[in-house]
Amino acid sequence: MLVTHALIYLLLAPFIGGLVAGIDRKVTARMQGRAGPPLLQPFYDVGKLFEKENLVVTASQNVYALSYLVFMMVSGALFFAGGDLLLVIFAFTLSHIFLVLGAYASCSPYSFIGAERELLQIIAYEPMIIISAVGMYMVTRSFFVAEIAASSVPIILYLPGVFLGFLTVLTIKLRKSPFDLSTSHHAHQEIVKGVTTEFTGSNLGKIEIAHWYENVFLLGFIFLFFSFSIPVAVAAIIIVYLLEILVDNTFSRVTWQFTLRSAWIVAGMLGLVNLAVLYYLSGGFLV
Amino acid sequence: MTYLKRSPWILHYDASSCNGCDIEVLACLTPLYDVERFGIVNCGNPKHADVFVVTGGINEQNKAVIRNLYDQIPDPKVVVAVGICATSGGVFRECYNISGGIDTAIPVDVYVPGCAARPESIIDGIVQSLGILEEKRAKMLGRKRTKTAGTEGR
Amino acid sequence: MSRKIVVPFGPQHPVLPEPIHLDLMLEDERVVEAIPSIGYIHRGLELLVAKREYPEYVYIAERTCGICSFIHGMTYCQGIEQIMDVDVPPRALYLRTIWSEYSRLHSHLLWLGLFADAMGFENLFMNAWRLREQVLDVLEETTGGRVIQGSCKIGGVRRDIPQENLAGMAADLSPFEHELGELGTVFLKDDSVNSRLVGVGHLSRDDAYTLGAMGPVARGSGVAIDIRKTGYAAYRDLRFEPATETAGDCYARCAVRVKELFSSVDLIRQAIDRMPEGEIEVKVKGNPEGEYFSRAEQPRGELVHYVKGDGSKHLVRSRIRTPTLTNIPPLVKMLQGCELADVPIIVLSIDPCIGCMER
Amino acid sequence: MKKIEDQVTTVISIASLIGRVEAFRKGAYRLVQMNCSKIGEQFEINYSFEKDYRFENIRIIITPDTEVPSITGMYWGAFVYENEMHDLYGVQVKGINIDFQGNFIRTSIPYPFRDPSYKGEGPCQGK
Repeated sequence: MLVTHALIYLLLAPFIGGLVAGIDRKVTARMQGRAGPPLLQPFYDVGKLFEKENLVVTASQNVYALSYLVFMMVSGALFFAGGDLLLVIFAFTLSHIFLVLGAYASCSPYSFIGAERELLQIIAYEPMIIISAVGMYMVTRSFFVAEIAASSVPIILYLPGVFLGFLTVLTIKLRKSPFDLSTSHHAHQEIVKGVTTEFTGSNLGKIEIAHWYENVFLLGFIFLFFSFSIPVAVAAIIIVYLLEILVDNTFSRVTWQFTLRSAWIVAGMLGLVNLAVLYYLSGGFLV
Repeated sequence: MTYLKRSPWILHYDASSCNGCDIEVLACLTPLYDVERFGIVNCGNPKHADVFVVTGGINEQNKAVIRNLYDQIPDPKVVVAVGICATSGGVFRECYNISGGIDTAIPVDVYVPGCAARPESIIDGIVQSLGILEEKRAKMLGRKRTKTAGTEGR
Repeated sequence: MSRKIVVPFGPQHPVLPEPIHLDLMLEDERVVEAIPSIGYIHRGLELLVAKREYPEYVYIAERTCGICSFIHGMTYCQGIEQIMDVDVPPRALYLRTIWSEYSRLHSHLLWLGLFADAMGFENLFMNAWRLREQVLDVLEETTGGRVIQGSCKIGGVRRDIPQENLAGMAADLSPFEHELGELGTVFLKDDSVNSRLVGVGHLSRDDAYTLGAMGPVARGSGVAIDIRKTGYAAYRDLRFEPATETAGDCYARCAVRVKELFSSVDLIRQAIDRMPEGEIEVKVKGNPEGEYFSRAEQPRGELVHYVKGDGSKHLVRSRIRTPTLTNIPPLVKMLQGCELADVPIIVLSIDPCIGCMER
Repeated sequence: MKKIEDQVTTVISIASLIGRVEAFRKGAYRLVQMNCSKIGEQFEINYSFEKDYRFENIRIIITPDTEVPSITGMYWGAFVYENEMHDLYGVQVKGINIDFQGNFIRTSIPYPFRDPSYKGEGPCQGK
């Protein structure tokens, strides 16, 4: 049963992810007073990338791009198979490390700076994701996604602070303004395309697909907060994503110092305070 | 079915233009003209680009830059010369530092006339270049096929 | 991690459509030194005076820059007219003023868009350029050209704007001003924009003056120089005050430009109100003999066209000193010690126009 | 026609240049521009200053191989003009604060404005 979940994720996530990206671009264009691209544009883009020549600076770039994709798929599949949340987070981080290594391998100044910023971003969002996992453990007494999802407890009511903190780092993960530091889907960027600058053709296509897998995984993570009721969870996911698009369109990019600071302060204030309160309450309960 | 025609990403370079054509290229991206309707994105990175849009004439300094950028674009690729300066040097063709249109440095596929070229004609030029892009891809595939066929024969 | 790396900024860079090249010496992400080098779009067009007769050279002068082309053409014509003692009809002067101010609107909106883009605020970029199209529509309607107008000639202007169209233009200004207000508010009040601008790229009043900063760069540092105050074209009849700010950072320069948008709208209104009747050009006979430093206020600052004639059809020398050139030394000062992430913003805050600068 | 502004040009000797510029600097003038023109076989170099919209210009007339002292000691920002004069005309300027050694404006031929050359106008099509 759970293996089928993982298989369904592996098969469907690119389609859902691509569609979400298409809706994203369309909604963004409408917010900017434009007609915007066709809904299926992201698929055309990736299809095209696989039709293009694959230029690489070093052959190792191919390996890194593929590893990024594979580990992203593994972490998503583990997640949807109901695996251990900590292992999922580990695989998720590892996949980004491959992306960073790929960017370092190309020796170009822009991708070098992009890679450094990507690392800083990982440092910025990692605590919050772990806090989310710990919070879920505290509520459901389990690190296993299957058990968290099966629990009928409305997790969100116990973890409102953690949820808000997670939304903040979600902006980083979705590569949206104000935290689109290391690479961006928009054209203009202080460091050209950052980490993806030196990837071309099919490698870039793989990175794009990995990003779709990643987005579906992250939306799945939001689902966990609302797993007590599927309609509420779906509504929450849609609202959260639209909110992210709105934020993307109403903020300018910030500096990496600010990103690090705000991600940590938010994680510390909202996440840890939330956990402390929860610990106190549940401690009182249990004793 | 080919995706190339549906998702051309452009790289824009100002060779020695007066800015007139440059800002018209940028104006194409903005709400009134909105070329993202056709999937056209200004990507600003040669390694991701399919269509190389150049404005202004060639001079001795940017010849190398343009060749370099052109070489960095993965195949298949097309070059669109926007504006009369990019076509022939325009009013500046007699300047000592201008050696002529873009075709003196790299092969050009589509010429867009005008001083400054209007956004409508720039879009038209880019859309025309997509047909050429498609032909180039077919040729590239053909070459690959004959190559593999050749190895199998041996 | 305190390894020094040199990051080339440009010539092909997505933030700037034009090739400026800076070698940035970085320590981590802090800029230690910035060395500009130019020449990628140098054409040598000043030399064309020897190939083109002086009335034809207007076309070359206009094509120095595609953003402020009208003001370039006008400043050149003004120089020749001053040498030859041409009495330009007042209606032509007023029309020139109107077109100059529309050029300023279009240039400032263009800049605001690019500036927003440098901050990664794509939505604002789109909206600034959407507004800019309205200005371009007016320019196209009245001159026939969107960015290169070709409507100025020695002795006057080429086209008249009929009185009823002027009334229509004046009526359109109010809704336009309202939209400008909304756009300006975002630039001046939005927290995320402010966090990128306030205190970034500081230039003191003294530095601004002695390093030769002009236009919004100088006015943003509290130096109230505006060449329109010398009273060329119809500016001597119109009321306006140079917009100034005192902070000297990127925010101040941005605020100056936002204020100037409104002052331009006001100037256009005044010019339409006072538009005199009459001819729009006079015949110019003979050849220029003498020299003149013709100055005008471009959107970016003071523009100087130095023209010198020796009584023949061809000028001896035309020299174009553009505001960007004079704003380069202040830029070098501003860049020292800034963050890499702020470089595009600081470079853009002087509104560089490389096409003009290198000629 | 009404003159827009009075423009005074004083021709001075190269020896008194530094003194005059110093006086402008002390008088809180700003440097408007510097430019070089080739008139006959000689170079005219203009230094324009302004204070409160009063425009003043001083000029030195030199032979092409005369060495000109730099004024960057008084006006730091003058290096752009001095490098430009050097790159376009080949005027030797002594003691610039940021000397690009001829790499400020990269041109295809050295000192192009010294002996101007043009790409000949080819015959028009059909002619």
